[in-house]
Amino acid sequence: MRLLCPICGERDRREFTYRGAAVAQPAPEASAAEWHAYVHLRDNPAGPLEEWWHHQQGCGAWVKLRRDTTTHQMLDPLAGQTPATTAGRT
Amino acid sequence: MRFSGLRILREGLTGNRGWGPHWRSPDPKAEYDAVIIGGGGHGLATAYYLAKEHGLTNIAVLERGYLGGGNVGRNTTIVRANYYLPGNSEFYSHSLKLWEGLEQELNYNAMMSQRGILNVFHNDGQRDAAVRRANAIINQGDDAEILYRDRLRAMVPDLNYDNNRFPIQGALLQRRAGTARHDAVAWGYARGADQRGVDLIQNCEVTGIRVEAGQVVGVETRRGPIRAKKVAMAAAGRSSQVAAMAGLTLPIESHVLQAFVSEGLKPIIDHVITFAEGHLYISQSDKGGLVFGSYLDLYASYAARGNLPMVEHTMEACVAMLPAIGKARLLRSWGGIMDMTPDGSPIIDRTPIEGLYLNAGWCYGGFKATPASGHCFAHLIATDRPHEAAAAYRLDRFETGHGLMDEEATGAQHNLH
Amino acid sequence: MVELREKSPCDGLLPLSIGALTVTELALGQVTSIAPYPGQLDQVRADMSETHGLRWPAANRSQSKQGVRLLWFGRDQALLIGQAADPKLAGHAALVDQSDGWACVALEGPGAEDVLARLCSIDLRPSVFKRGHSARCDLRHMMASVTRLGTQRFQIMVFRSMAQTLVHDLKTAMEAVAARG
Amino acid sequence: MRIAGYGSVADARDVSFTFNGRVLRGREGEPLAASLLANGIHLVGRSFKYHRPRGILTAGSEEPNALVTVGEGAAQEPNVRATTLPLREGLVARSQNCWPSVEFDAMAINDLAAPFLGAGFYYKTFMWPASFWEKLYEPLIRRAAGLGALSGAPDDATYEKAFAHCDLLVIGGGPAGLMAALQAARGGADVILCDEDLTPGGRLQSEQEQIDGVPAQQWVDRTIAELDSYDTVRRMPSTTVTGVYDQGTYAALERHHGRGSSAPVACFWRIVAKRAILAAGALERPIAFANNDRPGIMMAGAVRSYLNRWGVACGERVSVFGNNDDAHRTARDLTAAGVHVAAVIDSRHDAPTSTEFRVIRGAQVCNSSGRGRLDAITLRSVAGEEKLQTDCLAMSGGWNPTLHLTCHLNGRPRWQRDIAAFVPQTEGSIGAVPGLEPVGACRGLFTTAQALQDGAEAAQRALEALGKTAVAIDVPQSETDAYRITPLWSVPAHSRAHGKPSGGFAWMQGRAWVDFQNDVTVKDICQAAQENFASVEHMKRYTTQGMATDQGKSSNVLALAVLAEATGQTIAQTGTTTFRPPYVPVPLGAMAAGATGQGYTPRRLLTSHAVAEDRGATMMEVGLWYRAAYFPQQGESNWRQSCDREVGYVRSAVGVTDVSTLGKIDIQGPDAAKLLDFVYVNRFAKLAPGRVRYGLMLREDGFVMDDGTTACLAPDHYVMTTTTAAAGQVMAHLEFVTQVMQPDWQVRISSVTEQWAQFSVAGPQSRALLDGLLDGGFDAADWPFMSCGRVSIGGVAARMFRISFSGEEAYEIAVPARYGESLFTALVAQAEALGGGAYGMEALNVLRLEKGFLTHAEINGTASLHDLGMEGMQKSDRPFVGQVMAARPGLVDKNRGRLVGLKPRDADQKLTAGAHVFDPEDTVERINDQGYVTSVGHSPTLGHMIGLALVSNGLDRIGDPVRVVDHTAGLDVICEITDPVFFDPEGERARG
Repeated sequence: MRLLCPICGERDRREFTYRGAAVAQPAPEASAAEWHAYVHLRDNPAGPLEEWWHHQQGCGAWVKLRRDTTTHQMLDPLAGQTPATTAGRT
Repeated sequence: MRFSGLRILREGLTGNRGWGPHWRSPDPKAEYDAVIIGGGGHGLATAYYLAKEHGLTNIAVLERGYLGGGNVGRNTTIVRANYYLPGNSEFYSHSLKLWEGLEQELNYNAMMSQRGILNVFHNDGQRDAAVRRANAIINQGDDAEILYRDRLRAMVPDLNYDNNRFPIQGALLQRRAGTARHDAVAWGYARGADQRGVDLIQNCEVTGIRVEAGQVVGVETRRGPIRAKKVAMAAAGRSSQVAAMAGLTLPIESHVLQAFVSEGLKPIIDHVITFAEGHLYISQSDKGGLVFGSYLDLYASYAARGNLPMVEHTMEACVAMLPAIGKARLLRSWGGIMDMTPDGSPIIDRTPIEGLYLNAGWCYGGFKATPASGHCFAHLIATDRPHEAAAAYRLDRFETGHGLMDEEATGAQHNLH
Repeated sequence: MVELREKSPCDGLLPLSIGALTVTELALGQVTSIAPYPGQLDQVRADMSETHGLRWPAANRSQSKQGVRLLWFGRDQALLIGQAADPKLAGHAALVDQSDGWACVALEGPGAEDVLARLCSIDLRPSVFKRGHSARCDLRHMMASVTRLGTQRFQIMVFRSMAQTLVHDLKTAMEAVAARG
Repeated sequence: MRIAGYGSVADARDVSFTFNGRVLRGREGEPLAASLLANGIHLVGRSFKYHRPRGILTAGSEEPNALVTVGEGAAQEPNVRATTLPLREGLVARSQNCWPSVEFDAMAINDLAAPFLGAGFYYKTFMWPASFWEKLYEPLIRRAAGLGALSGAPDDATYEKAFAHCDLLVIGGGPAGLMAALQAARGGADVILCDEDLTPGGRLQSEQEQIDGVPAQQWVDRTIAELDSYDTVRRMPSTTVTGVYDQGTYAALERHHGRGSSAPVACFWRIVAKRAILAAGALERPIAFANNDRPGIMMAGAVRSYLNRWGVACGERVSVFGNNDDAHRTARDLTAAGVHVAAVIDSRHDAPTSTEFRVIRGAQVCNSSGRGRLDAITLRSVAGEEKLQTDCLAMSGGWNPTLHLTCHLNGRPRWQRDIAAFVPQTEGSIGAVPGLEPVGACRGLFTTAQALQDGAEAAQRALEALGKTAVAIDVPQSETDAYRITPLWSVPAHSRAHGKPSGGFAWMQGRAWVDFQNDVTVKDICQAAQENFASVEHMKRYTTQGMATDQGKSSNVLALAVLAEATGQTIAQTGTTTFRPPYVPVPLGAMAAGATGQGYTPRRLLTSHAVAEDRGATMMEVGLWYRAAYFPQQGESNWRQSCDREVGYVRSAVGVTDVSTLGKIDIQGPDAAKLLDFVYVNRFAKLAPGRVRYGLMLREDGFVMDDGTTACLAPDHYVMTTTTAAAGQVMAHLEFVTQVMQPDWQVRISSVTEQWAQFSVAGPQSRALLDGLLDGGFDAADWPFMSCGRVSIGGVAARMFRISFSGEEAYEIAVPARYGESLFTALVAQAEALGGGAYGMEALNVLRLEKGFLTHAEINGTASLHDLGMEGMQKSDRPFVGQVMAARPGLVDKNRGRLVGLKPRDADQKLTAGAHVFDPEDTVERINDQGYVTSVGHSPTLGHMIGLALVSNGLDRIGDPVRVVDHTAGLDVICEITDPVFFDPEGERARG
């Protein structure tokens, strides 16, 4: 499996760690029920999924990717963005 | 038809023409007292115990593909009761007891082989955890022993004792644990359920769950609608999709776990052996193939196949721990889809919808759980009360924080269990 | 007064020669990690150009001028090598001394690419990974930085504590390459 | 029998080898199977279940029968296919799965019991009595099953692994693959050409064909020469592509034949390709007829391979049985070589005839006979049955495209009726491999002309997809004979006129093999169908068809066809066949290259490592690190004595230990304090420069992730320490927080764990030590407890932190790592001069236990703040990670296990970690469990063992007795619950 790091380009999956679905984080003052949903509940689609990968053995960026969980195909590769790219993409 | 050696003798002498179907292939009826979604190990076992223990025989198992085609047919066949947290302890203990009489109960040889499992530890921290676990197992009433290096070496000489990156200190041994012939478990339950009148309906995908006024009333299937007062979901690997048909979002993420088998070899590994470093587990089937695996691929997936990094990790762990098997050859690899929960333990519970029951979230532990899962789920469906051995498997534990069973102690990230 | 003696990360491990391939330790001198704060890259770029006369490197690239190098080292991060960082840079970036954190070696000779191909999953073809190109990547389970210094010359950096493993892995790979003749 | 003038090894060196103890001669480089056949040996092995005599069926890696064991001792390699093992001088091979010999195998008795050992028999018996399964039945089955044996010694071979990248991967070196590679190379693509065979040409090497008007081999040679002239082409012979993975990643096994003894024997490749062309050819399939497994019965194409490629005739009087035109080639080539062809039996009434050999049309072979080797076959036609003397039968049931790799991403092949075979699904359909295009025979185009054209066109499309300029296609002239087939799957043992046989002996006589290695017969499949294992997946699992080492390469399609016949369905209705990686079995050692012994993971060594080893320290693994456990001295006979002494250093003099493995994270920026406040449960905003604070951080689920100290070096500059165990996790967490959760905060983090060597100097004499160490001496008044600052040692700028993990006055000194070894040496020397010395992990653990400080034995992933007695640290006025989830009722329940100390009532009593805690009056069973012991140690300071435990409602039970039971250690003691701090509860010593 190869993942597109927006900074390093396509790299082997072995350089990344996986966090899971990219679920929007509730506000700090959100209810316990909202936090519960954020931490535990998953739509878990058989199909496109937005998810967090960490290019830990590479540039260190947390990368949000869209991938089809039934085929492992990467979707919208250009949508792969580091959330907080301040500089690196030149 | 009852199976026996005598029967084999008689059939053998008359051309093996008398064998009949192990189960019927009925068409679905318009209505059942209960339907079970999923003809895997757990669904079939549930049907069997519903019929046998609760007298519920007007029921159907609806299977999308063929019986036993899910994880019961693609696992590493390990059976054990060596959990350490309350909730899991009593459940897997119950399961192991059911395993022990399974062949006679089902009149089907599932080849439950109590060859013993060894959980090898490599450092003091892992040793302390093994001791804690061993004591929990014994306190539950099951068997456990701690073997230190010399005794372990006498029992299993071919491990890497002398030049291991993570030296082997000892192992937790559970003698009553072992392996079983996975397919036969599904088939045995199927045959037992069929004999008691349960309709096992293959190629019958459920496409909808019908709910009226908060009460389940039936399902839609590729072979037409079926009315039912109770609907039980036992579709691990696809639990989220099935539950979504009833509008439920589960605390589950689906992951692929690869398994591996080598070419046939004369006996070289007599136990089930697991290693704390590398998460490797390995045993040898009766046919001679080494059967092994390690971690999940660690990304969400519904494709029953994996990728090379975890393949390579698994092989690396193999030769690091068992240098004698370097020349064994990998014959086949495959993947199964795991319902991963936030604490690594399963769910057997009612849902907010009346008459809709959930059996899901088996993570790595589904195969060994098969008898108790069926037994306890049947109890819940029939009585609307949890079986005492599965009372901890509540759906609301993540929200309340009460009774979490995080055996791996890695927290609420689904893929880390 | 106590006298402290220096010891390099690969002390006693290198140099190493197998066939026509060699590995030697590279002494980098002063190494400073420069990590601009969010949104501050343009300012750091300007400061860098003004103070060190170096261009901020694009991702996966390195710059050098008169023995001073600026090596891209990860997301929004570069290493200034061979010169102390001008304090002015600290206004918009985190400056961290990394002079002792990394083992750094040069792998050189015909087949150097083949040696690295036994350790790293990145595409090292000369048409893709050219002189001056640099990658943060996995090197047999180690976090590494690999830079092409020449047609047959690479710089490899891993954590200092892993120097022995790096040399062992390079040696194994060099032997395998040499065995093919 | 060798045929003069035939074969590519005619000029090869004559070498000697040993098979089953007999010394024989053969030609170097030819497959062992060819050497055996040349020596007239057909009986090579025994089958898996019935131990039937078996010969050589094929000439390739798909071989199910001729598996041998090669080598002895640690070099012993089981299950080697004789058909692909190149012969070398001194090769020692032997038959396996037989005893005492392949000729007389005692287990062949199984074959006599065959009527009772049919499909799934074992599911129906061996159940009584229950305990006999493990004691009797299973050991018997295990001994009888299996194939070859491993020696039990560590594998002596070395392997390598490598990565490669290319534009186009061509899989297969036959006409289609060569043509594709050539076209792509001409178009300027970076090409990797993998060929399972050592020599190029694929099937062309086994046929008598012409290309461009010259013998095919000349065209092959010419093509190879051109390919080798391109820098952009990498040819990889002896390399089987074994698996397809996502995004164009392919696994391949390269075998190195006969090189130096220490050189790797194989390389496992990970090839990344933008596009791929699969030109894997096709595999011939057998026909099921009674006793079709007899040695001497071979695939027709294999007989041609041995003749044309290796110059070996497989018999003196060969017969051919087929249902397609291709089978006739075998007869033609044999006749041309002067080998007698007894007859060609073709099941088709419209089969071509020949003037050179007898063709019997519309006939079938229905049985064979011979002891250990074929001597006759029985034919059946409308004319009745006829017995024909023959010593070799070449059979061909048609060809199956080698489409295995197209299934690896869950692709399902589709049935193509005109060639009676499965072909790969089209690109773009579900499960198809993106970017992989099958060409030639592996998609059912069986003539050479089609293969060449198809290969070139696919390469052209690949060039386009790669954005390369296409060049004109120039395909040479070649064989265009069409392939015609009329399916014939199985031949009944008895003609319909005779009626069905009854049981017993006649039943046995009628067995026709489908899966040769796993001994699955037509009868087994029919029985499976009869028992309602009618779906193909059920049939396979019930009969074990396709589960053998050949993964059903020769049997899958045949089995499916037989099942279709048995269930009265078409093949398309019955299902399809699929394949899983690897295509051919791969040695574990190759996929794991480099991981044996110490190579399994990187080793992280401290700067003090060599000095510690010189001092005799026992090292222990902590994650990837090695740390000194203790430093034994003369006269000490066990670790406890060393540990007690080292604890004494710290409590009464001064001890030195390396703490560099703790994670050190540099945090800088105007928002640094904000970040600390966000990730720690307690307040950091007001931490002043020069001060250090202890902090706890939570995971998002509210459980404790880690603890450590953070020092403020300057208003926007901090250095955080983590535990050794959690360093990586905390770093990834902080990256997530700064990149994802708070991307705008002006703060950056970087790991400085490796930059600084850090040593703890602990004990009442630590001041004295520092006074002699620091440039300009030491004044304790400048260094209050939990302070930090810069110091100079021998002119080297260093950092110092007054923090304590032992409860004594203690300092941690950090220097750039290049000085680590030197500083450690100096510190130990000075400590020894003050009556102290180096201490290791064991003493460190006892020291922290005496103080009730936490490690990951307590922060064990399931502990909440509340459990650790730390809930009071939480700030309430600002959010922090995990805050809401930590407040869940289940995490603050008073009956949760809470951290307490344990001390045995009897001071001599042992304690063990992992023991469980009970009320003294309760029985020891799970339902009464009150908690467990997390850590223990012998406190030389207190003179007894102490422990920490998580005990239900523990903090309300201080002073209560509990029963502590460790069954595994025979321990059952009464302890008193205490405060977790055993020593100096006021902390006066650390504050000095």
